Amino acid sequence: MTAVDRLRDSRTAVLSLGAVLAMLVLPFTGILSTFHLGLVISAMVLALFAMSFNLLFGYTGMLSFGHAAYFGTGAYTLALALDGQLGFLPSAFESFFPALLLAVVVAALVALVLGYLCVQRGDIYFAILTLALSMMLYETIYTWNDFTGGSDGITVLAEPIELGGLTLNLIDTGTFYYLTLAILVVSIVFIWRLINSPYGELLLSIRENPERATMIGVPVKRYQLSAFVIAGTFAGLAGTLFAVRTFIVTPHTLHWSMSAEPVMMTLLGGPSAFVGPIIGAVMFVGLEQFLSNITEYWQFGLGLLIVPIVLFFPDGLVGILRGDSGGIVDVRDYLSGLVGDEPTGKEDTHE
Amino acid sequence: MSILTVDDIHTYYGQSHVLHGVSLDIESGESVALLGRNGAGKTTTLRSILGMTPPREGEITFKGEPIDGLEPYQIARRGIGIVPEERRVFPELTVGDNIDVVMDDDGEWSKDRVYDVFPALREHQDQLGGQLSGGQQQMLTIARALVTDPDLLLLDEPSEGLAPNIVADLKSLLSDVLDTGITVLLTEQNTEFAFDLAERAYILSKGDVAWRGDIETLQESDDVIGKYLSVGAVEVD
Amino acid sequence: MSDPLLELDGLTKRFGELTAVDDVTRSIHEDDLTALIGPNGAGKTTIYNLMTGVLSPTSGSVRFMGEDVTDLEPHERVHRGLGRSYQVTNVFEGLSVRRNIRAPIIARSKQRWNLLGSTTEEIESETDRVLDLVGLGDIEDTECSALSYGDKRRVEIGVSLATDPNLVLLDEPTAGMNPTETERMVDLVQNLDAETEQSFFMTEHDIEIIFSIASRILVLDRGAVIADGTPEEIRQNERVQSAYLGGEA
Amino acid sequence: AGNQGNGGSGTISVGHLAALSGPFATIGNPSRDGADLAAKQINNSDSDIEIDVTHADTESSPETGVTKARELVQQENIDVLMGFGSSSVAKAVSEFANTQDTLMVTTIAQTPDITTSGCNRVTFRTASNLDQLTTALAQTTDEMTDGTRIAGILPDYTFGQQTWEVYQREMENLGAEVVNETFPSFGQGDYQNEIQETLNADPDIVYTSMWAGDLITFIQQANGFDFFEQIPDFVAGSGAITDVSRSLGSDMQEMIAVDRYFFQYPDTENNQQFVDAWQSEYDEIPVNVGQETYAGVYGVLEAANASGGTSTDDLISGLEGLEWQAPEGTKTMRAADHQAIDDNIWTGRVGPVDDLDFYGFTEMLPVDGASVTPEPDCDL
Amino acid sequence: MVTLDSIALAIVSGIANGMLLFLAAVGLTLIFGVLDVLNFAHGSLYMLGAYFTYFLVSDGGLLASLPGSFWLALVVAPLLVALVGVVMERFIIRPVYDQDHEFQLLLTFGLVLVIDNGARILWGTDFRSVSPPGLIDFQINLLGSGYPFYNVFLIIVGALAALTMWLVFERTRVGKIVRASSQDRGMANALGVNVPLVFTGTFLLGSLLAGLGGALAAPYQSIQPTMGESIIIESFIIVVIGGLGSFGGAFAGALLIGVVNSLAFLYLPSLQPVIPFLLVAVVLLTRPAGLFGKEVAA
Ligand SMILES: Nc1ncnc2c1ncn2[C@@H]1O[C@H](COP(=O)(O)OP(=O)(O)OP(=O)(O)O)[C@@H](O)[C@H]1O
Ligand SMILES: Nc1ncnc2c1ncn2[C@@H]1O[C@H](COP(=O)(O)OP(=O)(O)OP(=O)(O)O)[C@@H](O)[C@H]1O
Ligand SMILES: [Mg+2]
Ligand SMILES: [Mg+2]
Repeated sequence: MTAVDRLRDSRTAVLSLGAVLAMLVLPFTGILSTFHLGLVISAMVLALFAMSFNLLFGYTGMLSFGHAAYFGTGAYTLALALDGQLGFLPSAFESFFPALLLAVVVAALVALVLGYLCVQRGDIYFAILTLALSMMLYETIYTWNDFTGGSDGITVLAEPIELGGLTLNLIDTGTFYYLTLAILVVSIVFIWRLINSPYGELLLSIRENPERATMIGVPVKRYQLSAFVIAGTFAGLAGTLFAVRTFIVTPHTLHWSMSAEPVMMTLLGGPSAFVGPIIGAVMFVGLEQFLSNITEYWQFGLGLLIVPIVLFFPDGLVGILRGDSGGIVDVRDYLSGLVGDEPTGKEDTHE
Repeated sequence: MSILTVDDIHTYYGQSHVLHGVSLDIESGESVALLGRNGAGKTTTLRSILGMTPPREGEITFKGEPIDGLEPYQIARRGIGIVPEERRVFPELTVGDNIDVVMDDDGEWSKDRVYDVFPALREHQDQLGGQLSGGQQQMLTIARALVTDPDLLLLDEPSEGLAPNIVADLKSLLSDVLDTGITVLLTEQNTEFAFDLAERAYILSKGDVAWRGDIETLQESDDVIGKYLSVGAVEVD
Repeated sequence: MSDPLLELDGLTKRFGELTAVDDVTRSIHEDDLTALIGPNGAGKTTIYNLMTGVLSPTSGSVRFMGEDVTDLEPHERVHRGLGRSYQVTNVFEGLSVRRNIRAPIIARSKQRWNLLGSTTEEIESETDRVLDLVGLGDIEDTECSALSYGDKRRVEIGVSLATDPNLVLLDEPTAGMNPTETERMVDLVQNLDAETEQSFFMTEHDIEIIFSIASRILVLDRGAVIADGTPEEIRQNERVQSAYLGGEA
Repeated sequence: AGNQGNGGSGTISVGHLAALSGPFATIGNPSRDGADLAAKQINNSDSDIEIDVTHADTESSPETGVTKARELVQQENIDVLMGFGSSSVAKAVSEFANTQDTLMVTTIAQTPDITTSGCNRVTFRTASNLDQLTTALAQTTDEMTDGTRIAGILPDYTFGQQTWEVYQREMENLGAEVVNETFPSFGQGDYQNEIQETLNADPDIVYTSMWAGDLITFIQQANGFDFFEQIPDFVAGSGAITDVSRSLGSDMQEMIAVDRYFFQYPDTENNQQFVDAWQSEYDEIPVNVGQETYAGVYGVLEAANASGGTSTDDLISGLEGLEWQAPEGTKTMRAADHQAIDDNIWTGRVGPVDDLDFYGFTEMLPVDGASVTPEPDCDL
Repeated sequence: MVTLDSIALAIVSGIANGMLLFLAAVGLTLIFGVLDVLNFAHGSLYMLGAYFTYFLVSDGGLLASLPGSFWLALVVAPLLVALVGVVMERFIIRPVYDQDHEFQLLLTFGLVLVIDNGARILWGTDFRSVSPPGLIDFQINLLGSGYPFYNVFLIIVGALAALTMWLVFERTRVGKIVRASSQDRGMANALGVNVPLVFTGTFLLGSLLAGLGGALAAPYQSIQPTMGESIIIESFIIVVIGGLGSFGGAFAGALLIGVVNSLAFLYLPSLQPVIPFLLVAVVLLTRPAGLFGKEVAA
């Protein structure tokens, strides 16, 4: 490790510690109302979801377009367990933490089964397979009224938890804020370690060139599957938190449009940076809140924003902050290209 | 009369400045070699000429008219053909279709004529380009460039990956091509091949022209060869 | 003679009508630096693909170090000591040179399932060793996509060597390299073959290189082995002259 | 939220939540207009209580619905949540409202759940629900037709399944038999198979609870098969046919239907005033959900007047057992389950009506709301 | 009770529905095949096709007063959509030709939001419908029961479109040039092919087909701003089943979905909602490049 690396590492450490401290005191500063604190919770939950997605996309090169399947599985498992509908399980699972554990395990198992099928194919076919399998799950839940509540869903009411004399009321915004924060921080540390581990380095090699990775002895599919399961697990975890906040779990949590959210957040934030998905999630929640208060056509505004961001800043917000121009096209070139018939300076980048 | 002049061009890949003022001057009917170590900028020079990576500064004139700022296809249509470095055949077209799509019907080179030069292509004419062996692909790219009926042919390491007998054939083919009056600008690592074919050479080093002159002079200048090409050291036996 | 390193038995590959590899039965020994030559389209790359498991044979089998590997996945063959380089450069474009070399080293170590730790010193020093070996130390931090063709080819070779193979299949290793580098590559291969446990099996169209370093040459034409012998024997062989060398040499 | 009592005067702020975008906006938008009109009238009257309405778009998603509800309650400090186009949004917001001790008045969603198994202290519905509407429709079907062979074409989601359960049960009790049932997906787009199979079964009555876009598509395609010439009676159970009729124009078909409200009924002064007010405000005739939300706002006002306060508790106690006048007639809020009972449920035969450029009731057979309301099934 | 006749009828219905899906999807496969761009906004173009038709033929519409207004609209609406497509290509999609699919997907997803919500702002959320053209609003006798001729008309138009496309792309030099450009645009460009023109032309044709699909759907389905979102996923599935970029594939994929759906209706109604997804998963796992996709060795 070079001196520069070490310096960079310590800077990262200081920055992250600072961020965590700031988040810890945030509720006490009074800057944010209960409602806005709630938005921060939403952003944190979605950030976790997006990070789990980016573990696949940014670090293993797999565009999952069905990531909501695991998010939704986590949410449904929690809802069913809390609702006491999983009669074959001991009643202990009707309380929050055991139910959460169960939900995460079930999400991982579903990811294992579906992932096994998905990793058989690469590139765009992988994306379509993930989409198709998640939509199969969606349709099943949507029509299986008796067990899943069909399109109406299942309401989720997390009873207060007794924890060694302490009562955690998850309905309380402050309490849930700290719970989410704790889960998020632990997950971030885990994922950070993961991508910087030898294992993570091999994931990168798969992202770059799966065929070559095989030829250096990487069991590519097994790695892809393991990353898929890990990503699915975290997505499931995010799903459980989401369920508690929404008071209901509906099939929409598995719909492709839900899968599109982490994709959008990650690309908006910047898939090449570790914090990209987090920034993207915050930006997304903020934009939605901001725009939807101005106009009921807020998605129109969102679309109007996405287009230039992708065109001019493909590295997302992180890219803009870093000051990389490196757009797919340069704004000036683009504009001059519109006026004259000058070539846009686009290079022929074969392969 | 010069067919191509490249005047002080600067070319970039994104931020990285690769060509630092390369100038070339090529007479009609000549064959010129562009030599230099890996990474010297040979390929980039060819790509600049054809507008594939347009230079940010400098000027390129072909047949007396400036061609910078044009799209590659416009430049190509004025009479420049290219054989690229990494055999870019159209992988999902058959050999025959690879040739058909770029064929200039009024040109000198017919399909039969290139098949006569490369019988292997005739044999595999219905096979997909992507399923050819490396060497077969190389033949196909040369054939494909010829049927566009170019006045100037840019060859980026044409002998790479070809069996010795094919290299020999190629050499005589290219001499024939030169005899028809086509101008050739080629890059080569196989210096022997380049020496046999070219009349003049430019040596690039770090994106700039480091030496220019006749092939005979070059063959005698051990210092230049030693400094920029180090031929000879490898003569085995 | 030692046990053969690699044995091909009746190896055949057909693509539709075309028989790219036609009933090849040969073995390759550790003591030799074996070369595979033949005209374009003879089937050399296809044989490599069959040996490494990228393609599965229409019939026949591949044994490596005494074990039948015909049905093994490519990565399993790599773990048993079979490495390869590609004719068309095939590296990890978006990663630095160092990471390119380090990946195969991790892949063959126990560290490969280390999910949460850091790379060990051993891995780093092994990476340094391979970088030095192929002379890429100065540009270890450069991203491969920004390298020239020749440099990429060296990374390509470095990556195959980093898998620490017993047998390395080199598909035209010097293609596109300039003479100095070609010479260095030849030296490197010769030294490694002589001094380490690594053996080489290479294809090359630069016939002078082949004659100077190979101890045994297989000549392939239309998928079949038409000659097999020492460089001298091959030089004399008339069929080889007409099929491949084109009468000069 | 509004739990500080302030006598019989002051302002009640209503947070109106409905789908204002997406396919469900055809319901959400009139609901919004209903709330606005009621508030405007009340504020212009000499009532001591002012109504202040804020709107938010649920985008038919419970997630967005709850977020907006949070914003309305925690940020805007509204006193009453009202509206709710889809069942899942209503259920989610109902749970949320309960945790916040905020009154929630459902004026649109038809799901029985929120006033049965999922009922709670703060949740009320001021409109008839799916159970009541469908039972009424079954009775009317029986009155108006002779046939006994029924076929069902039901959208394959909770609403479709629940309506069919009720309709089938009621019809069987009345002596009919089910000869065929098909479950097209929501938003399916092609109904040729359903049409052909239904025709093959040769039923006397075809029942569907498809609505809006799906029903339009179905009718368009069924027309191609001369479906309606071959089926003696077609029964539409979604509770809304005006928008369908408007879109289809001359391609619309006659049918037996239930509507939560149709502007020509009842023929009372009260209703006429409402229709006039709506027309002068919006330059179009009022549709069912518009009237329901309008009535909901008045219900809340009456509750405040009755209990003399605007705190959540006041409003709850005021609403429980309340009888108040809506354009469509008297509504009675049953205390045991917070489900309103309408005077009349509007059922009858729908067809071309003079002076209207869309279909109206050619034959109206109102059903007494109380007669089709099941016993309370709720544990408050 | 499933009779032979009902099976035959179900198959015909499946084909008619499949043809509509084909028209909706074929432009997607064309644009992907040639430009290597996954156009998420393709469904929105389809939606525009339906809306344009509605506004041309409905009361007060531009063509409403003319005789045969529907037939005119069938020509004019797709052309208008093609115009929108060309503008989209020129200003927004062209710069991302060389980008990863995910960027294109996101960019065109942004376009979906803009177009669909733009339609909402312009035209509101009310459902619209178009009456079938009188000329073909009759029934034919099919196995003893009446069958709408409009559905037969869909089959005819779909088949004609497929045939024309096949002829153009497989049998003409233009087709070869388009395919060459699609496989290596940089190289084709360097060899003298006017690639920008080829690409714009392709996008125009793809949009035109989407517009035609929408126009034909107008008398068949209710029209609403969200109709594009529903068709796009189905279209993705069709083109993947057939093999991305293959016309034959899109044709076979659409008919397969249509027919299998119909048969599932008879035999396995409970599986019907998952059928398309099940099909695509099975096809991808057994024939990775789709039914008609070609596999090229690495
Ligand atoms: N796409 C690219 N992005 C960034 N840098 C590049 C790119 N392609 C080439 N370069 C850099 O440009 C310089 C010149 O490369 P070029 O390919 O022109 O060399 P060359 O003389 O053709 O070498 P070779 O003999 O290896 O083919 C090299 O330093 C290379 O690293
Ligand atoms: N996937 C494929 N499908 C059909 N034919 C193929 C395929 N791959 C290779 N071939 C054919 O098999 C033959 C052998 O090809 P191979 O690549 O093994 O040749 P090679 O000896 O490596 O030649 P070169 O020296 O030119 O690289 C060639 O005729 C080639 O066209
Ligand atoms: Mg080069
Ligand atoms: Mg080869």
